[in-house]
Amino acid sequence: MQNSDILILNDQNLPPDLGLPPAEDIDAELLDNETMGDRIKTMLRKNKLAAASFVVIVLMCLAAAFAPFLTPYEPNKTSLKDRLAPPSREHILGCDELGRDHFTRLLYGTRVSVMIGLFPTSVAMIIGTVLGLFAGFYGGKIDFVIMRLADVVLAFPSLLLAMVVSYTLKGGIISIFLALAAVKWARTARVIRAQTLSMKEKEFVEAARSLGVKKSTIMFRHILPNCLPNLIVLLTLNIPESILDEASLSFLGIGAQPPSTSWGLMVFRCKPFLFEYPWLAIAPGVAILVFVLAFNFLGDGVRDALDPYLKD
Amino acid sequence: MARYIIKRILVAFPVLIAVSLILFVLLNVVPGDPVTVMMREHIKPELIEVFRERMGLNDPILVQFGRYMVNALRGDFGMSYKLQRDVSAMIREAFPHTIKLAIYAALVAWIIGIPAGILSAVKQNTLVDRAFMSFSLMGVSLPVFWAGLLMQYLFAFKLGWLPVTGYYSPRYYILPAIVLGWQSAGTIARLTRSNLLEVMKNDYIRTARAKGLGETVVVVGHALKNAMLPVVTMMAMQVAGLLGGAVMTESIFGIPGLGRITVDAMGTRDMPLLQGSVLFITAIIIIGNMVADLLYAFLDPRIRVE
Amino acid sequence: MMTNLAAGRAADRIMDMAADTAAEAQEMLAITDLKTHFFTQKGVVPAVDGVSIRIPEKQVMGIVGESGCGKSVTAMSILQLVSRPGRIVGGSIMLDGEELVGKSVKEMRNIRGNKVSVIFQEPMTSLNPVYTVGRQVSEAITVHRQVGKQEARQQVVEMFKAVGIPEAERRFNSFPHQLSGGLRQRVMIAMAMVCQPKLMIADEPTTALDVTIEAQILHLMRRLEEKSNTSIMLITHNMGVVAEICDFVYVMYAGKVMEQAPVFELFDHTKHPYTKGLLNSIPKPTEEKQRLYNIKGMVPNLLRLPKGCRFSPRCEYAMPECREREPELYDCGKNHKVRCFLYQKDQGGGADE
Amino acid sequence: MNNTLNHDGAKVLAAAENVVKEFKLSGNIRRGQMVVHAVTDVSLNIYEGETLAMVGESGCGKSTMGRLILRLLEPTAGTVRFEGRDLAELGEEELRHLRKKMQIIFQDPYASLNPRMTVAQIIAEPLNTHQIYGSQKETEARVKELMKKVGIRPEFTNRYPHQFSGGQRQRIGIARALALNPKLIVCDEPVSALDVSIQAQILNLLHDLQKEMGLTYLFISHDLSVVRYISDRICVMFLGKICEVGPTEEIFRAPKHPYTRFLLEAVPKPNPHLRKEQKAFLTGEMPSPVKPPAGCRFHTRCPLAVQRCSQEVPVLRNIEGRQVACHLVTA
Repeated sequence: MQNSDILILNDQNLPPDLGLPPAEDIDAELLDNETMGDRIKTMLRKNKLAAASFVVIVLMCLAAAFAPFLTPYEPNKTSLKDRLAPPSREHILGCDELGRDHFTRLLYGTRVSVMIGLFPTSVAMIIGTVLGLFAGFYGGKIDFVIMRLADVVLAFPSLLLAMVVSYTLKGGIISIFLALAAVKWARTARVIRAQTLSMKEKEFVEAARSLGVKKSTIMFRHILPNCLPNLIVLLTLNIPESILDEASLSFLGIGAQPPSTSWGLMVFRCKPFLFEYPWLAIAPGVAILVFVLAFNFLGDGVRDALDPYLKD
Repeated sequence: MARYIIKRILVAFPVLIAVSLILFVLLNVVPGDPVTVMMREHIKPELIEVFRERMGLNDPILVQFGRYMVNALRGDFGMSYKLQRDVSAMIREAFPHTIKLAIYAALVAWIIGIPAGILSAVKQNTLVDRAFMSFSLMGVSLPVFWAGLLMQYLFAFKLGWLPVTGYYSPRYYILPAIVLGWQSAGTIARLTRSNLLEVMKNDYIRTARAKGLGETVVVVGHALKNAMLPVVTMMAMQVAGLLGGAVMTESIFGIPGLGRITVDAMGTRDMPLLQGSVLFITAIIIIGNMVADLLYAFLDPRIRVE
Repeated sequence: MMTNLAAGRAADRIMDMAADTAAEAQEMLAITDLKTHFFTQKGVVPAVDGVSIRIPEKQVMGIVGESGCGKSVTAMSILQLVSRPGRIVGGSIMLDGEELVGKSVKEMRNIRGNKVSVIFQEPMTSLNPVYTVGRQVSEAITVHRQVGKQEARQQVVEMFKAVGIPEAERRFNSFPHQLSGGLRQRVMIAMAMVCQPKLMIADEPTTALDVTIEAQILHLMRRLEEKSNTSIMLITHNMGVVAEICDFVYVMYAGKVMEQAPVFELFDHTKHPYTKGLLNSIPKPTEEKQRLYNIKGMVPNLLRLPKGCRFSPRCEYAMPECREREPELYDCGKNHKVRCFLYQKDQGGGADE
Repeated sequence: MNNTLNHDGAKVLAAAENVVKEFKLSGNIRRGQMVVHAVTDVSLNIYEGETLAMVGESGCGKSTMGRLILRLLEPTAGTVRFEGRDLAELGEEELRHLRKKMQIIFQDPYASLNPRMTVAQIIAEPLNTHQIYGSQKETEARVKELMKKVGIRPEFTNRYPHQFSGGQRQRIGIARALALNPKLIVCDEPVSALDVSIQAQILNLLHDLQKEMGLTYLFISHDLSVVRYISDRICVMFLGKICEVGPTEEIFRAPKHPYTRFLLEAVPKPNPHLRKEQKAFLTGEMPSPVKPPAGCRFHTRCPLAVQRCSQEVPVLRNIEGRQVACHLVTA
């Protein structure tokens, strides 16, 4: 079991075995005692792109929250005289086909994307985590049923399934919520199941069993906390995907319904004016791209930072 | 190996049936009576019941499903409510357009994605790496529909290099293939890169170097094959996945493929058409995934040679 | 991979020394004052800190030490396969009169697997799972020799027979996962020996194997060494393995050689407190059951080496002097050298460095 | 094997009677199910206060045996008794209760401690699970006492496992096992992942603890020199079966089973004078536990094998104060 020292030293984080002076005087500063949070902080300090992305996300979330204070207009107030007005000092992004201020609608659209990014994703991940834990921990029939169900869900192209679910529920934001939650739990369940299976074989779980610790305690106190890095990684994948999916569904007309604002819906509504008034369709697209890209850049950084934890 | 194949095919079947059932149930609980949709308002209320009975809509849903599946296996997906045409004939017409688009897109994805991934891994943490990876991330983050519109505006409308919409010659497929392929290229590049980097950490890479092999031989000869195993699977799966992605692209570029049919059917609430096309796409994806798995098994001696 | 700059700088300094070392050219390998450091974020880790090792022709030379003592890094330095952030910062490695430090990547490639080969601890992970073992071994030939496929194959099968792989012809087409651990290690040895290298480095070759298989492999290595002109550098933490097949032993601790002697001399007249401690920690069959001797404390952090002798904090003989300055390797005669002030007075032919 | 006392008059603490453990290999649909015969018909007594060592090469079933004794695994057939009670007859709650008396120490000091729990939480877990103390204060005091006992500074209660070295982690694992004052501790290769100098520290600790607390050890190891140091009796296993059981010194002095003899011979001794030019060593590899050889499982590698060995399974017989399973050994 002796590690060859070349592999140890290759890592920036010297393992404690190599890095410890005699027990009498352990020197805390030399130990590899970085927590997950520390690692992410270090990553943000070093990775400029991820840091910038983080700032963008925070700003956009703030913009969503304080939208009414950032614009003098109402998102749904139509004004025929401003119909398709080009960008000007009053309307920095111009007005749409009903004379509504485009920038205002963009701001309010942020709310939809932020909500879509957070809620259905979280719901799906909580469901997926619990199912994955049970499937991995108990195995047997429970595992079989849950995993075949996940197989079935994963067999659909997620957008197509979301389309069908959303269609069945007659569109609207709520139906997107449900559609995305119905689609996204499966991947989480799979990842958490795999992690649970590997954790179950770990000696510390066996130790807990030998101590007579209850199964539920083992599951939630020993295994679940060790799935945390995986969950964070899944989150960084799921959020941008959900935002994109919502935009796509709305663009197809089966997501957000007018008059509510959604970036995807805005692109859809402005499509007919693409060649004469290109900024109308381009602006919401840029918003989607920036938001999703920011999440992906940040997610990449976070994944790198958590890499050693994922390999445990 | 033969047994592995049989097993894998046997596993695919229940999934296919379950997928069909879920679709069927989802689409059949939609509020709104199909008879009304079909006949619009020109129907006396008392006749609705008669039609419902005749169409078997009053049977238990499982019976309806069974009947549907038996017919579907015979190639009969029923009649489109709106267009009064045979759904299977419509699918037959649309499918070539979609598969063409998917193959073009896959080519774009592979030709860009794989070399980009390899180069990024070899030049890890250099400018090249960062450029390729940002480009890949763009592909993954780009809303397909918006990218399509943007390209139409730029290359078709402003520059006039390529046609805006249509499906008459390969030229018409360039923009849609790029739009659709970019996303997959991003995924493939990222997967190739991370796999290759992971494989390069293995002991047998150290062995290969200790043998005196050159770095190119080490990467191409020893690392790449191991790294590409999952990528090949992913590629095979993506051909199928691109069919799903075609839904968006087709409706923007006016290609009358499966995706277009699906979106149109959704808009007109044309149930048999929607059901048929979605089921068809999903079936192809399941088969595609199965092929991907078999491909993996074939390439990996650990599975191939028991 | 290898940073040429540092190696170049090192090479310049070595040129001066080269004149001295050339005199002892009958040695297969002569490492002089090798320094390989790792430049980590937390500081410079002197994994190998001025190590001098000599291996005469046709000998099994053992390097023993606990994890983190620098034994594997020394080996990898010879091949110049030290992974980032490590690099050779000084010293000389002469292989059969040829300086390796400062060699270009291309020149090194010609040496690896050809003049110096290596086998690793884990035969499972050290073989590429997607190629047959035959192909992997013949690759070692074709890269260094101008031979055809058929001839390479023949040589590999010969080699397989020589290392005791049953049904050598059939095994040529086996994948690694089809072989047992012992057979895989034989394949690794075949790969290492197929070009008849001058030096074979065996890095913990039996640690991952069962005892009965270990005995087979050690026996095989001993036999190969007798039959061929290859010297073997055996890296291990197991004193038993050392006693079993080595001719000469270097004991390393925290990046430095603490004691070096012919194997009988080392075991019969153990001198350094660390070596004594190591040997005494092994439960002895002869003793009645009593407390085992143990070295207190742990291997020091290489980022913060203690002042003076790096073993002094754990040494029960430590004198004030030991905590002040670092002892040299003192020659005690009979080819026995010890880095410990206790033997300063015994010194025969003068200090080594 | 129904004698409950050994010759010194010690009581049987734990016993295995004709225990069989098979693992089904899933994912293979070739004719019938593939079964790994990990342990086949093993009977064994562990006496109070002794250290019984289980030795053998990888895949011989020694670790499985340890887990069967603790009922971390359920035997496919046979009975495991602890203090005379059949573990199979106990309900889940009763078994949980009984776990206070039997503990385990693991090989890998990195995998055996939950990386997301502090030392205090790890050592307190058994105490909290069985609600040993009414107050948090008492538990804390006990945790500190245990830490001192195994040689970890009690100030380190809030540190995480990765802040300790391998040897120290092993001490923490020992402290956790000691928390409930168990009678039996299964030590599963407790020192094989450690450096020699650290190994000696841990072995001494285990030795001292046994004396102080009257512990019984089932010591699983492949390292014969360690085994010789720590154990009173040795049980040698080969491919799921016992070859030989007997007092340590006698087995080392005169091994009776051919496998034991070769195993002892194969160990590299830290003394170059014992080097033999023509050493007799076993040829061949360990047979597969999926298709173990018929008759004596060792016969394919045994140079002394006669025809009978490939046909008839040798039973474990009492010969001169030990038990040997070999047709060729006679009293």
